[in-house]
Amino acid sequence: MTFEWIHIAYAALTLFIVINYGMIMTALVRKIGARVGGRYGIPIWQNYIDLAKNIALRSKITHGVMYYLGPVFRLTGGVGLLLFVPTIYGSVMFQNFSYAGDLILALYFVFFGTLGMALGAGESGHPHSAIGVSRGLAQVTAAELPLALGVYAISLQYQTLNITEIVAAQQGSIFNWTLFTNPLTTIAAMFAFVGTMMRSPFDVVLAPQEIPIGPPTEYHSAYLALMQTNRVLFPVAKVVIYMNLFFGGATNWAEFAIKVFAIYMVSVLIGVVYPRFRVEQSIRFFLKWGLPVGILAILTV
Amino acid sequence: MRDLIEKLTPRYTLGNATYQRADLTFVDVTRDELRALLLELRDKEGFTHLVLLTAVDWIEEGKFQLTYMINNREADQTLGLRLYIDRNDAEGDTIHDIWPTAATYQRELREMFGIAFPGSPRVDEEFILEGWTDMPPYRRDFDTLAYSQQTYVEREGRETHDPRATMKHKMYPEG
Amino acid sequence: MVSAIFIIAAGLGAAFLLGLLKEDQKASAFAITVAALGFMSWVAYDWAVALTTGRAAPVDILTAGAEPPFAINLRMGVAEAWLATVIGVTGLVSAFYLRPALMRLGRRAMAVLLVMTMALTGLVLTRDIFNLFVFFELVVIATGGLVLLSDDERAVAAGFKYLVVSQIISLLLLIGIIFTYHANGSLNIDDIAATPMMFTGAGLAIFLVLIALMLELKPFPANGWALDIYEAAHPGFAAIFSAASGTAALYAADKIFAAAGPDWLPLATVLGLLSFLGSGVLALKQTNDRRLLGYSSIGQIGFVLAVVGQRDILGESYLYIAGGILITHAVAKAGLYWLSGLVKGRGLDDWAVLRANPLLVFAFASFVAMLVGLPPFPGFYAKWDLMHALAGSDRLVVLGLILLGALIEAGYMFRWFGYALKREVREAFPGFATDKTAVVLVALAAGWALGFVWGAASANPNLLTALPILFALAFLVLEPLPAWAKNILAIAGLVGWFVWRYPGYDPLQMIFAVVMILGGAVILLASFYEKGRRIGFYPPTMLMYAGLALLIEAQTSFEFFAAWEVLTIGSYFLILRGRMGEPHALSYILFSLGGAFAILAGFAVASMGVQPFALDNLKALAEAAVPSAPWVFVLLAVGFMTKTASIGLHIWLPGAHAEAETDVSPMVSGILLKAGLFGLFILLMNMGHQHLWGVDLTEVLVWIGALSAFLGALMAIFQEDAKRLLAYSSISQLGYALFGLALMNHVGWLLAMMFVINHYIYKSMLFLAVGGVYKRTHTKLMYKMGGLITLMPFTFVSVLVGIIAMSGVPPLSGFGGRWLFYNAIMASDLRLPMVLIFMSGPIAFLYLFRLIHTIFLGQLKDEHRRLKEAPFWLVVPQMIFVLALLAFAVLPGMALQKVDGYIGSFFGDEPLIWSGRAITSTFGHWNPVAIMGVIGVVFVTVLALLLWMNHNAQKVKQFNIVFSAERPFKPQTTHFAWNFFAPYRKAMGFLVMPLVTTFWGAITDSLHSTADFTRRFYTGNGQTYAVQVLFFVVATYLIAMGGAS
Amino acid sequence: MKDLDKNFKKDTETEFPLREEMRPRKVTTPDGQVIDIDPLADYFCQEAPKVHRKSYSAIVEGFYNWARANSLWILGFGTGCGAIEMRPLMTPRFDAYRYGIQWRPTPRQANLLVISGYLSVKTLKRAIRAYEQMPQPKFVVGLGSCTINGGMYWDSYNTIKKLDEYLPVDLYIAGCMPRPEALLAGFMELKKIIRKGEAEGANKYAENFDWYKANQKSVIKDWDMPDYSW
Repeated sequence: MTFEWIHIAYAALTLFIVINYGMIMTALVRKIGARVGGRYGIPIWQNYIDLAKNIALRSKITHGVMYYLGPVFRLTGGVGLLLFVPTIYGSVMFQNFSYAGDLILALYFVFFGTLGMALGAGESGHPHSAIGVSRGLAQVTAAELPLALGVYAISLQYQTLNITEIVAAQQGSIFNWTLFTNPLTTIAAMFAFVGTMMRSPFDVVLAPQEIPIGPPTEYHSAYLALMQTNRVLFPVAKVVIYMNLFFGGATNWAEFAIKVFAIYMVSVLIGVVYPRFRVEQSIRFFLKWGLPVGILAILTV
Repeated sequence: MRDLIEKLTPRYTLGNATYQRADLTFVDVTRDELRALLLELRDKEGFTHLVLLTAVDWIEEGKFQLTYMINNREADQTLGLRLYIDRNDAEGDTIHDIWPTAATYQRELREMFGIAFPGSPRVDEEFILEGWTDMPPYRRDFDTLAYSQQTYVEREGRETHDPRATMKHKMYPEG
Repeated sequence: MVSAIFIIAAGLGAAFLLGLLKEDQKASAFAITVAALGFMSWVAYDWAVALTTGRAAPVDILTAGAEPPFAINLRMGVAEAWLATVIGVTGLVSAFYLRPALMRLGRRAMAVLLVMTMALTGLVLTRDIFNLFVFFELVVIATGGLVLLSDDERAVAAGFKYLVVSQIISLLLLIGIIFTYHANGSLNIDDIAATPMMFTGAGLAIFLVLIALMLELKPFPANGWALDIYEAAHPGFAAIFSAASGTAALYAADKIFAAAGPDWLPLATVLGLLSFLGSGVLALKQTNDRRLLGYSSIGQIGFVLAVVGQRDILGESYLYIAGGILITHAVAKAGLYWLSGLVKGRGLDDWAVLRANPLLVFAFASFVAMLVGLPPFPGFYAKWDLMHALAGSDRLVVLGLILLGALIEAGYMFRWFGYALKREVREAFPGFATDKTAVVLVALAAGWALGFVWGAASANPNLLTALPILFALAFLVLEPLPAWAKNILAIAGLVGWFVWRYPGYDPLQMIFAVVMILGGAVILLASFYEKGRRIGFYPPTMLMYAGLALLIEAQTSFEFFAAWEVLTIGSYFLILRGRMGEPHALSYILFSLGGAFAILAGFAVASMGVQPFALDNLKALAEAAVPSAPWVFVLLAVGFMTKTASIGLHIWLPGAHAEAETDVSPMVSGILLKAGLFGLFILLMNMGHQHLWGVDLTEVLVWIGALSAFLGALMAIFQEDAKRLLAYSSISQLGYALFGLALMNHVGWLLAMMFVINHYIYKSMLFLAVGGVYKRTHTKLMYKMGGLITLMPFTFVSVLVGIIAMSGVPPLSGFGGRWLFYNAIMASDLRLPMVLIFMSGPIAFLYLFRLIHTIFLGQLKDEHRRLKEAPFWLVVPQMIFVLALLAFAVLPGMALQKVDGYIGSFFGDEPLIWSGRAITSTFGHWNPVAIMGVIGVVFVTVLALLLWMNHNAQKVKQFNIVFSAERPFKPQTTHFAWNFFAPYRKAMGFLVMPLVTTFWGAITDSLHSTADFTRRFYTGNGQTYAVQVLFFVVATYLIAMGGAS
Repeated sequence: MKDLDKNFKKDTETEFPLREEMRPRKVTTPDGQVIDIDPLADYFCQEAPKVHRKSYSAIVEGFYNWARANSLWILGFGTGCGAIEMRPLMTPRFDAYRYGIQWRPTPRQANLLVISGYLSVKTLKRAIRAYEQMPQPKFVVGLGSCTINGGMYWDSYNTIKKLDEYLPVDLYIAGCMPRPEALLAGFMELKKIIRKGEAEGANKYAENFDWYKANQKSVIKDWDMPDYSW
């Protein structure tokens, strides 16, 4: 595939759909959580209001260039991640820019936003930001490990790194999904999924009362708006990868919506049940449980 | 408890013993014997715990009363040692080496009563008050109302009622 | 041609003449002495040249007009002539050196010196064992006399002990001679040779003669008496004692060994090796310079004795090898003793005064290099040939022990040199005596001249005619120039060499040449920063580059090894220049030499003694499945991996890289490490998969690579020192490269190639950046910095680009490496080692973030508020690197496509398809331009959006943070930096316990304690020494005879 | 009733010395140069707060105000005992979230500062900092009688008695303590004020900055921070 101008419009459309979907879905998830707790919960459009409110703030500060660029890196990371992965299988419109790279690109581009955000938070000079970054990075190194092994295992399984081809191989029947053809790998990858969704028990990075929400402590106004946008976009983009790799991908937007929601709920469900780990505990957890499953996965493929 | 006081009396100048409750006793001590007494009570008599160290301003007598309240956990006995020091030259002896927690009490006394404890750790640093320049506020010659009125702006129209009269009026309007 | 008998006659005659002079005619006496010595030297030299060039044939000089065995005969052959020259010249130069002492003691002392020289020459020339005994007695007496020249009061005692022991030896010799005569009927050596004596019967006779002569060589451990002489005697005499006496005695022993027949050679081998290793170990503990030199002398003589033991396999090259080592030793040791006379203190670190004269430092360095057997000195060529001969005859144990001994010797010599260069000068320095300095320089010149001669005589290329080396040596002469001028020359030289040579390179060589030669030139740009003359920087630097340049072009194993040694020496001196570089430079040189010796052994075994051995022949070796092939593989791989600092062999690296100077760190990290990779490329390219005990060795390498990558990264995240962090990161990065290489598939190699380029760029850049920061802040501890981003924006940019590239985050070039990595492992059957690599990737992210955060972000400190950007010349190369990284990120094909094809020619496959700017592999695809485009557009759009919304943001300062409603009051306590990854330490810290360091530490400790234990035998008591000698003789006899029966 | 000592005069003479870490000092740089550091000027932004105009378009401003009203982010900063009455708001019984009310841990992301009860001088200092660090527009709600007139701390030597002297208060909620229902009602009232565009406390603060500062400094004797904490 080569570049055509219309791709930009297609990409913008994908982005538009996914952002709105993410806004609604994350609000819905919070609402579900509230209902389970016996509360009414936030209005379903609360995310939009918060976004508008943050953009509407009048006074802003900046700590310097990297501080300013941090959220830009962050959102670029989210948008890029979405655009480097085909969203809807079989649709020409929603292949995005997946011809730029394969699975490996997606895997490593995840760090783009993290790095930028960490740098921005660092320049704010706030020790809590640095502590949050230190925790986040330390935890993610261990959490991503099972995913790396899982990705390796399924690339071996399908003998390709091309996401579209991996999705294609899972079509036909629900039992063609990697979830069923290679359950170990899926379990390994889901360790990483749960570990990187910033939900309990792996959310000590944010620790609101201890290190006021960690890295973004100093961010506000439009900076925060960009990060909020990313916060609804990025998990969806990440879920899309998992969906494509392990759950048969999506052939239309309805399937997309259902699958993304279902996968997202995995981390939510675990999050409401388990209390928070300290960083070294979660590192040990991933090394003790995630890593062996991952190793089994690559050995049994 | 009486036994203890009687046992100590020949060797220490103890006065004015008050047997408040079965498990609570107060007794006056002298400054030069305080340390030896505390050590003996801690090491021989099992009063291992310093409950509190506080002061009372006997402004009329020109004295501060330091109360060292110590506790024997096994015997469930509390003993309060009262020590009177001169109010004008208020200075106590630090006992932070006997109970490290005493340092905190002594810091508080230094700040709130202006009682000096030379040698106590960090005793001259600010403790609770920040930027305080007036006289120590727990001294009885410090009038908090007057200070408050002279310092803080009040809202117009604030009324003050005598609680007793007000409640009586509210609950029994007929009288 | 003057007959050789006149050497003896002149010595005797002049000594006699001196007796006729009046006591106060000291000047004339000295003149006569010098004239006689000069005459003796000239005659010997004349003969030597004539015999070597073939103008004259060896002659036997008959005395008393009768044929042997009825009369004594002297022989003048090539060996005799050269040795006599050495002895004569040593005597002559020593006379000048000893002038004050000789003038003080008068004509008798001069006569003794003459007799000494004459007798030593006689020892060399004579072919009669009784005559040998006579000369030997003369030497003993003369020695006893000359020892007294010293001012040291211990000298008398030492001389007396020497006489006591010598008489025992004489007695043994005499008895041996009597027995021999009884058994053989002749005292002529040639007659004895004609009727070889077996161990039976007459064996005892020849044993006694041999053991007596070997005792005269002061073998370990029966040598306490000699050490006292070395320590107490006047250095001028100690030089004679070590250089001339040792040489003569050794030749005498050699004559008898030649006569006794090959059955006796193992005795020489065993005793020689014992001496070499034993005195090496003991020397480790010495704190007195002369005693250390004494041990070294004994060790070296032992080494030559061991070579004598190999004369049966050395054939024609025997003289070249043994002579090379012997002469190098004589020159170096004489030079060192003379140097010691210039130094007042006797401690090893007292030699720091030498720094007052760079020429003397150069001399010291040259002498040390000669002793250790480094190029371009004769010892190097000799060792090379010796090892090949040993390998050719399967004497691998001897080979290993000799290399081990050489390594130990390198250990204490280089440690000493490090002291001299880095320790404080303790006392005011009065200046060096000119005449003594001149004498040292004569030895220096002689050493280099011999290096040239041996190189020319070698079957292999003469290193001193190699253009890059000459270019590097030229900088010695150019030292008086200012640094910038030398720098321009150096850069021009590098670029010029590259331009001249590159048309002949294949793509692999091309990549390495670009990195090493052009890359070196770019890094040298940073050196413009240095002011003044920067003495001692350019010669080693250029020597290192010369080694690298030659390494790339090496065709034969000799060229390769010589280049390897040259770059090792150069880089050693470079690393030693660092402020705290002394211990690290020592561990660097020891590991490097250990590695180099492994390579030497590997090549020697591979060639099976046949020279020249082309590197391509390794392939033939592998294809023929020779049993030794896996061992060659192991030896070479270990050698190369010491340079790449793979885990287990890595402990030299962090210190060496971290303590080096600002512009040296990128050289040794970005460039030097690649030499190891180049070697591994050559090795794997030629030998491929090798199996040992059923294990595929490349798989072992994969594991080592993976472990290095993982543990290196893990250790890096716990460093507080920025340069150490980068150094550990190098271990990790080269682990990746090793991993890629050892995967033995096309993409894996391409991955390694990519790492060669990438690691050079970003590591050089980061080292320069951190170096620039160090220049400004004067600290390398990261937690002491912080908030430098606004003050050093350019440096920040280069670190930022560097860490993005290094962590593999798209769109920069590091991602290409990761992409290739996945494609490479997909094509491999190995799975488990990948786990380690997967772990090390994100961990790298940790330490890189720490690097940029704690230095540039966070809180600026009081004392740094007025810092300026790093010096211009440090920033220039960094900006070049930034551009190169960006270019390489967008257009990786420019560098890699050719190499890809070249690697394809080895594997015969084409896994990558390069279409336009996109690359497609069997498994996936990668389009750098598209990636860059998408990211760029999104980034700019989002940024524009943010600017539109937040353009009016108020710029605030560093304490305007929401500090839980408190007010920060101290940048130090507000900067979160120290122990940055504390949770990681809690979870994974057990993995970075210094196991390897402990292991190597235990080895050196045990060597030292052995030395301590052995030292107890050296009581300083004459009787003990005498008894030791007797014990030694009896023990040797029992073992030797027992072994024979 | 308490007797008032007519003779008591507060000490107005003694100045509290500037804390050591805030005093100008001399520092030696790594190059050996000696430089002056003025912590207040070097480490803190010295700008005064600005008055921010409303949007040019009334419709946009109306939309913004609607968003602000429906996205009230409260700074989780309990200044006094009233903080305990805030907790039930998060529980199923009162569930403030359904009104778009949330708690944020950092002032940078909060719009609403609830002074929950008595404010000692020491806490006032922190409250001022927290308030100033919040981005505009920002709202202050005083909770309970202590913030209104001192309440039971009317004679305390260390507690302010009239919050609006020191911070621009948009709304008081009376009571000691006001129950969560009262809080909710108060927040609903605040929303109305915001919707009407009358909650311009931040601009008022900027306009009367000197007056507020004078009041603040009259009770905080150890003023050792910049005038406006950005």
